[in-house]
Amino acid sequence: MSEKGKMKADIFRDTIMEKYPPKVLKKRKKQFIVREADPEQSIQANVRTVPGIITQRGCCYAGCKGVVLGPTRDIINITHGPIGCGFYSWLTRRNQTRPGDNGENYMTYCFSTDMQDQNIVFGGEKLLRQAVQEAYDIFHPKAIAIFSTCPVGLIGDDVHVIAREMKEQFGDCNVFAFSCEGYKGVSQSAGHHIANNQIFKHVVGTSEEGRTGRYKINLLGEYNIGGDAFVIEELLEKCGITLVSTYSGNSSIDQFASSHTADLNCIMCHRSINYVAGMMETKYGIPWIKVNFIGAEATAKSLRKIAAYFEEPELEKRVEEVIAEEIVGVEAVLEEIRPRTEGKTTMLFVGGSRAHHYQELFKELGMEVLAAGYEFGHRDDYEGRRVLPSIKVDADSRNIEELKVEQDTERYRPRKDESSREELEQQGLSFSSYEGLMPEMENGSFVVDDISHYEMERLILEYRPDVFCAGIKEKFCVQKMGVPMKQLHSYDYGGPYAGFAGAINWYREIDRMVGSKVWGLIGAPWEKNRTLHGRFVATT
Amino acid sequence: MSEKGKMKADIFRDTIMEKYPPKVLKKRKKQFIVREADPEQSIQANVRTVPGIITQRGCCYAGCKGVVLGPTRDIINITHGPIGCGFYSWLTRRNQTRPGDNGENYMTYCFSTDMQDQNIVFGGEKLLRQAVQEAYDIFHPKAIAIFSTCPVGLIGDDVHVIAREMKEQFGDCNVFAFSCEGYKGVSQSAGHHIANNQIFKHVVGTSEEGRTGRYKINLLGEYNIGGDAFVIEELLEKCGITLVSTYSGNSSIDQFASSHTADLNCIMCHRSINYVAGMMETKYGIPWIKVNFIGAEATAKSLRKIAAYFEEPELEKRVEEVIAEEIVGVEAVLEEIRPRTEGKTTMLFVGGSRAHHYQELFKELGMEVLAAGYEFGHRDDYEGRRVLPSIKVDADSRNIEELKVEQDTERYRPRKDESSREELEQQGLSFSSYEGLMPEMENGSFVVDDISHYEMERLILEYRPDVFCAGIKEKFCVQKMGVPMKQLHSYDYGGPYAGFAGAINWYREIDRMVGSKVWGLIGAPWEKNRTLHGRFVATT
Amino acid sequence: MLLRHTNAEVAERSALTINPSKTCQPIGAMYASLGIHGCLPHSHGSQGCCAYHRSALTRHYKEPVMAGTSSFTEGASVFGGQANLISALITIFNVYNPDVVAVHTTCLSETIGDDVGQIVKKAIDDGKVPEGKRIIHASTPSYVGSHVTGFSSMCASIARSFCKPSEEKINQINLLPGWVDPADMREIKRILRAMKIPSVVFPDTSGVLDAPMTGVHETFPKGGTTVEELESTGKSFHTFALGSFASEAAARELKKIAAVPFDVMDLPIGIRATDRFLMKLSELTGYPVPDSLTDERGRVVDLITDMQQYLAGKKVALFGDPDQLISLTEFLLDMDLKPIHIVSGTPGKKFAKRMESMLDEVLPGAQYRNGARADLFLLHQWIKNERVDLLIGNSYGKYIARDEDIPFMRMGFPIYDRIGHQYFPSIGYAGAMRIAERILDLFMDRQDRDCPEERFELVM
Amino acid sequence: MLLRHTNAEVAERSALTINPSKTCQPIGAMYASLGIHGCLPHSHGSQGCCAYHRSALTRHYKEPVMAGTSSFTEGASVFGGQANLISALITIFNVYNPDVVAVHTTCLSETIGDDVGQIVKKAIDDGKVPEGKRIIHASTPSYVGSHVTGFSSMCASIARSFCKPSEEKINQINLLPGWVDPADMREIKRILRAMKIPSVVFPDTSGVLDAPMTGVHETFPKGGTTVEELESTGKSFHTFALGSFASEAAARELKKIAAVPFDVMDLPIGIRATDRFLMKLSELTGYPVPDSLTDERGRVVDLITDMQQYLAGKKVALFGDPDQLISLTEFLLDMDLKPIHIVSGTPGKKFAKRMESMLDEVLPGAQYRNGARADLFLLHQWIKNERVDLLIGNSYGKYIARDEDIPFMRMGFPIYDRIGHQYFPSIGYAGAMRIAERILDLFMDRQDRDCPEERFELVM
Repeated sequence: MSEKGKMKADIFRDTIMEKYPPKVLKKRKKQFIVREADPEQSIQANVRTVPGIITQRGCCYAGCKGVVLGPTRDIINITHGPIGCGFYSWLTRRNQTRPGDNGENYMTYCFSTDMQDQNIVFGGEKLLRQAVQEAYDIFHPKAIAIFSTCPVGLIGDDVHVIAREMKEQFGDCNVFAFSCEGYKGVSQSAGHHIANNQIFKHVVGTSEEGRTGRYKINLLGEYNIGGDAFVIEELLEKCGITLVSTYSGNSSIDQFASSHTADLNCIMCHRSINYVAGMMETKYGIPWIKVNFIGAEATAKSLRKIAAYFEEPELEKRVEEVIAEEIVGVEAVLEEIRPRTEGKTTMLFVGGSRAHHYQELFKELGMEVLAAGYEFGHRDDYEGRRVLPSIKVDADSRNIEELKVEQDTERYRPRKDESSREELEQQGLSFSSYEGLMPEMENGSFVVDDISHYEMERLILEYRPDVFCAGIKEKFCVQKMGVPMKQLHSYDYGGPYAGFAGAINWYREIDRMVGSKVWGLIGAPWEKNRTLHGRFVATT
Repeated sequence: MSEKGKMKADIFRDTIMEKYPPKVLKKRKKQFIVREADPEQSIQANVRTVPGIITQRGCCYAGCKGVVLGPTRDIINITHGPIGCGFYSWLTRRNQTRPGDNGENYMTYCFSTDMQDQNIVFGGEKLLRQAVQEAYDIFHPKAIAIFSTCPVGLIGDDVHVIAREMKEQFGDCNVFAFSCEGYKGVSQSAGHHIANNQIFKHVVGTSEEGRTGRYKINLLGEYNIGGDAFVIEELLEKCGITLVSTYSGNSSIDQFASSHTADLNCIMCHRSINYVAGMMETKYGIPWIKVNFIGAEATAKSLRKIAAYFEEPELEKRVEEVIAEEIVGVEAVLEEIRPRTEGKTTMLFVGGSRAHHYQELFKELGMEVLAAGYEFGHRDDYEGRRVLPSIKVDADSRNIEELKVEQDTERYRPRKDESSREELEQQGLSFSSYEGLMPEMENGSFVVDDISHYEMERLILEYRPDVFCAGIKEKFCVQKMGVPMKQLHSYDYGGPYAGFAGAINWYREIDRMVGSKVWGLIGAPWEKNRTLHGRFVATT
Repeated sequence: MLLRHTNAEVAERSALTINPSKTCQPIGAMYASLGIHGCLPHSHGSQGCCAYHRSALTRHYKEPVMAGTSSFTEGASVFGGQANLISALITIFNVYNPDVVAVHTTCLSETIGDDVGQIVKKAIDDGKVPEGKRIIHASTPSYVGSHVTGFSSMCASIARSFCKPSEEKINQINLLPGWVDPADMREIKRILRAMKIPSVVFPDTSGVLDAPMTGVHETFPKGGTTVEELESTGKSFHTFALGSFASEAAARELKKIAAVPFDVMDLPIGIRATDRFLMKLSELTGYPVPDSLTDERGRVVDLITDMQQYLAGKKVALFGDPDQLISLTEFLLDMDLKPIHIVSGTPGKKFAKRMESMLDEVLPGAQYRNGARADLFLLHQWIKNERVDLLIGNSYGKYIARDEDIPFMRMGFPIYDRIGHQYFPSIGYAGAMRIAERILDLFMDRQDRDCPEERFELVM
Repeated sequence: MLLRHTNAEVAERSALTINPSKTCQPIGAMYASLGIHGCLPHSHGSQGCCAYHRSALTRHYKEPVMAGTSSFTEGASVFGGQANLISALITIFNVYNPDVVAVHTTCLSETIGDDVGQIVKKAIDDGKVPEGKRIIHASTPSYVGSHVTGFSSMCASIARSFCKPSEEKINQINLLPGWVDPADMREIKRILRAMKIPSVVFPDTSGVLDAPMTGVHETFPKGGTTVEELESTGKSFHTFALGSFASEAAARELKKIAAVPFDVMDLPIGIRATDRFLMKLSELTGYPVPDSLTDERGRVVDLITDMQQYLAGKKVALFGDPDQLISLTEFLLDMDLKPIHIVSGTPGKKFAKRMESMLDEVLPGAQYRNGARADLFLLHQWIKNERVDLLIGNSYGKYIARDEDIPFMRMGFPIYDRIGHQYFPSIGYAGAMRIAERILDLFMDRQDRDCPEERFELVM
């Protein structure tokens, strides 16, 4: 963007901020920034949303049950609370799942204790115990998870004790609980953390029977929206890389249990899953790297990273072959489509990774990202993990348990010794590192954390992007303004968009959106030209 | 019906006739009679419809192409004329047909020369020749039939010469034509006769490769509406009776070609097909009897007749076994349903046989037939074949060719000698005989030939039958009067109603119709009670 | 396979029509006649014609269709149908007592050259027609044009018969809705009411072929354009003829008789055709399009933009009548669908011209044909060569749809096997909404049917 | 199998709800609030509630759903949400400037015992609420009742907040449409207009949740009942509450405040419920039911009598909200269908009482249940024990429908995977027509799909 553009952006930002009350303005200004050349530019993130501002954000329960645990097929997830939370998180996230070998798949089910007022008054523990028992009796699942909703914490039901006791009682069924009450933290992000903790505590390392293979990895933070994980699974398979577990798209509890047997953790969505990666490194010695399978180039790069890690020419060769093979189709489609998308613009406000990852795909289409930001990102998601030490832990974050993890006395096994790790880093493979969204953003573009509805509208009115990306709540507001809108949580029920095959789907989808004639139907001719030339004999 | 009922009927009949102009009145009175005890009571039938009277009747083409030839699967029926006639007779008669062994089935197709004005002016022969050629080239059928519509006869296209020439030219495809212009005769009936003639002339006896079996019959006048013929086929099979051909439900041209190899002709619809039966008897010596597979008792009776004819105890035993087996289900259903239908009333105005046959089914349900009549019956269909000699051939009938048929010098073989025939007749098996509808009708009921719309409405208004039977044109007029109406041409897309299985279907159907609550929805409450008790503060 | 003999190899035919996409004139004339209040259509020909037409219209509308016939026999066919027609008129007025009898000819009476005008005149002269009763007639030979032509001819006859020259013009328009269903005519009247434009809509089968169930059969239901209204058409300020194939002829008659200027417009199927219709109404009358209609429009556009991903790029085959197909093709294109195979049995050069201008550039592979042998056999063969995602047409399309397993939307005439067309309009924005909904339902139902279980979507 | 773990063996459950047929109160309150013009609903609780409710409503309506949240954190949950709500109000009035803010509580704010009335009073007293702005509030704990209860509570709050006592009564009725879709509210207004009855319909989401596409996003679209109208409810002559579960509470409030008498009537789904509604309207106002509505009625009855053979005896399973299910069950019975399995998650004894009176005698085997654990798992098990020909319910029914290969009609809330419900009413005679058409389409499509080729029907 030009310097003039940058100036305009600054003025625009100040103008729209004017509408806020002073306290809100002060806060929002720190979260709504115009990108400067400064590589150290900072943003405020993971702070409370100003009440009444109309936010995109959801709650802790949504992050825990909805996002992280939702996609695992063979856990019976019981929502402990009034019916709503279970209802809303029932099948609304499009985590595609095929039944595993044992045929277990509870993805299409919603289980709830449907708490009533007497449970609020007298406590819900008895109800919960009975519900867990009924789930066990009817389905005989291998695991039952309990998710606490807002009132549960307040009335003091001890879900963890119940879980432990029921687990012992059943003997053949793992039961564990999540204190993921909606009010915890400031967004879904708290829920991710809680999910990470409990899965790590109650599941990871409980089985040594993982998949065997030469190049064993876990894929972390890939939730198989629209079948993304299927594409990646296939791609890794083709390269000869063994996927021990995915957190948590198309996953099973056994995969989590044995995930510590992998030799590398690859993180897709850093925000939602980096805790597990960190804890696995500490406890079992598995290094982690950031990968991204969104975008053809990003996919190629991520595959090469994995190959580089294993330092086997055979693997590197295979990966290059696969890339070469896949890229043909990608380029053919790009060649057709790019002339129609080149120079078009977009904005992305979503999640904690996608607003970053999807920029890859837009760039491949020659489209410019005018503005982007996360719904529940932290500063490290924007600025990179380097800022972690400087992040002040506030009251809201402090309430989320930070697990104390130590080396497993028996199973800790560093996958790389210090020297080979350093060598790899020198060759450009960064471990435990994420650069964040900020470096992607052009000078003069906007980076906005926890964007408010009002800010979104103003941005659109001012810059009229050709495609806008956000979530379902924004979808029709944006489209009412005549701008095609792509959901990046649900993919608008399309996808997959991961890997090479997914990139092609995406190119076609964006081509459709920017090329559609339907937007030309907006506005009746008489609205455009209100002068009527009536010739009725006499006016009546 | 009581004597009082009879008097009321007489008065009612005279009253409704009053509306007619004198000439019409005179004519209609002869066709609209109140049944008397007199067994010789006569009715006028098969006469011209008074123009403008709103009749149920169709035309000669409909009787020939639509009724008789329509159901045969492997003839390509080309309508020679403007597009309409072909279009309207396309799939509208529900002759169910399964493809035969050779997979040929043109039932779903409509073929037409789509005559244009230049063809009317300059003649349509060239067009027809080309159309036949194209049909042959594209489909290579075993037979092509040509049907003339109104203008064809007037402009003088010689369809028969064309047919003969094309047949010779092709060598492997029988081509024949029907001069069944719509204006011929007074109803569909003329078309039946023309169809009988041409099929007899061009097809019957052209193959000796019929089905083999001990008890070989043809079923004449069964068109497989709603799958009736399927039921009968199955029933005969079960009894061990071999069906050489059906005229013409679910039939093939090869069946017609070898139908002279059967030993008995069984006539269902006397009106439409008795000509073929007569001609086959004359030429090949095959006797015919009237049968009726509509109604459980009628079915049993018809099976017994056939068995009696063949004079084989083995067959008679088998037939009795089958009847005994089938009647169980019939009686069970009747027992359930009859209490709900007993005493209810009906009227039937349709076709040339069904208004008679279906009375059997209504009687089994304990329902009374208040009025009945044919759309295109002749006097013999009402009064029995005994009146044939006394029927005066009028101008309209004279125009329909009466084939001169003689004994086939080689193939004539009387199936029964005189004495055994007489013996059978003494035992109650009547040959070449049909008693007609009249004997079915109670004293005081109405028998109406070619009923007009006006007469129908008056009958319904006066007697309000519980079910009314006629055709599609009447369907919704009757229902608008709040009376459930059953189509007896198309069965309202239900059926089959033939045989024992069909009878059960019928009982259930009539039970549904007389028991439905939907008729109770007619009339809004405010129409029933127009007094309103408004309490608005002030009238405005 | 239901149509097991249809193969993919398209052979040019010059004489044989297979599975037609049209029928003959008289049925159109009969339908148009039913749109006059108190009118009994009368078929001057064999009684089979009348029976066929009544049956076909009844099956389509599931309603009584009353009509008389001259019941020609061989004698009448040779000596002319005068006696039959006069006899018919006498019977009709005695028994059914209509206000109007609308006589149309058939191929038979046309071939023998009956002069219906002459016969009617004789009937009147001979005092066979009661005072105040009207007899109108149209020449509708089955061997010219199609059912649409017959409709057009009877509309022209209605115009010719009732319109009176008038110097005085009033704030009223004539509106010729074309061959559409009663719900469509009702919708047109609703639109005109919403715009507060006084109008004579004719023919108008609403209230006739969608008569309520009352427990009484009215031979002449309360719907239909009245004679009084028809007689006032000459005073109208302007005529709007919707669909050139069905309505232009009548508009020309009105102009000829009473110098009423006219516009021939596309049938308002879809958004832009409706836009043009309303805009023209507004321009000519000076009456604004009310917000209620603008909002209706906005709702359809909203729906289409919301659901565009399910529509875009899907291929469609369609058949039917030209006025409908022209507007529908435009609407499909507007929704980013691809109408690639189009046939209509009705002849007329305007069809190809319009299709050409809409399709040749944006969909180079699209095939369209009308007139002789533009039939369903051809359409089916085209489909076998290039598969489509949707088939649109009358009930006969169901055989192709089942054989080829293609989602099928019934639209056009005749629809024998479903209800709905009688009651829900397909014109105007309301109709566009319904069409869009139905197409979306078909695509989504198909997705729900065919997708693998893991791709089964709760939200769409 | 999508629901592969559902078996036919019905085990009584006392604690575990599986696949609920209800959701929680606040979403109903949010929906009701959207039916006030210029109103911003506000969720007093965790921001997840608001996000979930906005998402669910958006998925159902494919429309923007604007609402605020108090964004509770752990601190607020411990110390109370007063600061959050006051801060929210300040922000809201600064940024979005609604005329009305409608606050509803959640399980969280209810459990901690926030007194919203008190907080709002404080905000007003402290001058945080601009002049002329209104804040209303309803208590909607998620652990009581269901989404229907929440809707009812907010309706009662609207009544309580705006209705003024009035001695003077005017020729106006209050009409509480219940939780129906915008198209239904539009249809109710059309009926009242047709009857020329002045009315205040509230809440009224037409024009709000079916706003036209204009190229502009209006935070407060032009629909919704205005404050002025709401303030006049006390002057109304009478209140009609449609559906006791959704509307009775508000009617009682109006009576309490302004002595407006009321009738609670069934939701006018189907013919007889609509009959009773119109009859009562007519009786009370003295205004006759116009012929146009009588004719509409006659057309539906006509359709049902014409097509009765396709309906009679077919078995149906249905689930949804009680007001809807009660009327729908009656309508199904009137069409000779057999509603044999019925569940609703919403508790309330009236449901069983009504079902009992309609079903126990005529359909002795029929099963119905509402309230706790009357869920889709149970319904599915019932279906496995006695198969049905049709399933009616919200989008979650599609999993049962596909597994069991049962024709499925979407009706109720939420419908996430089809459009149509937003635009076409299911109430009144127009709605009855649409319901009948859809059911018939499903049965006929099934016949066309499954029949052997020789029984494939052109005419139905």
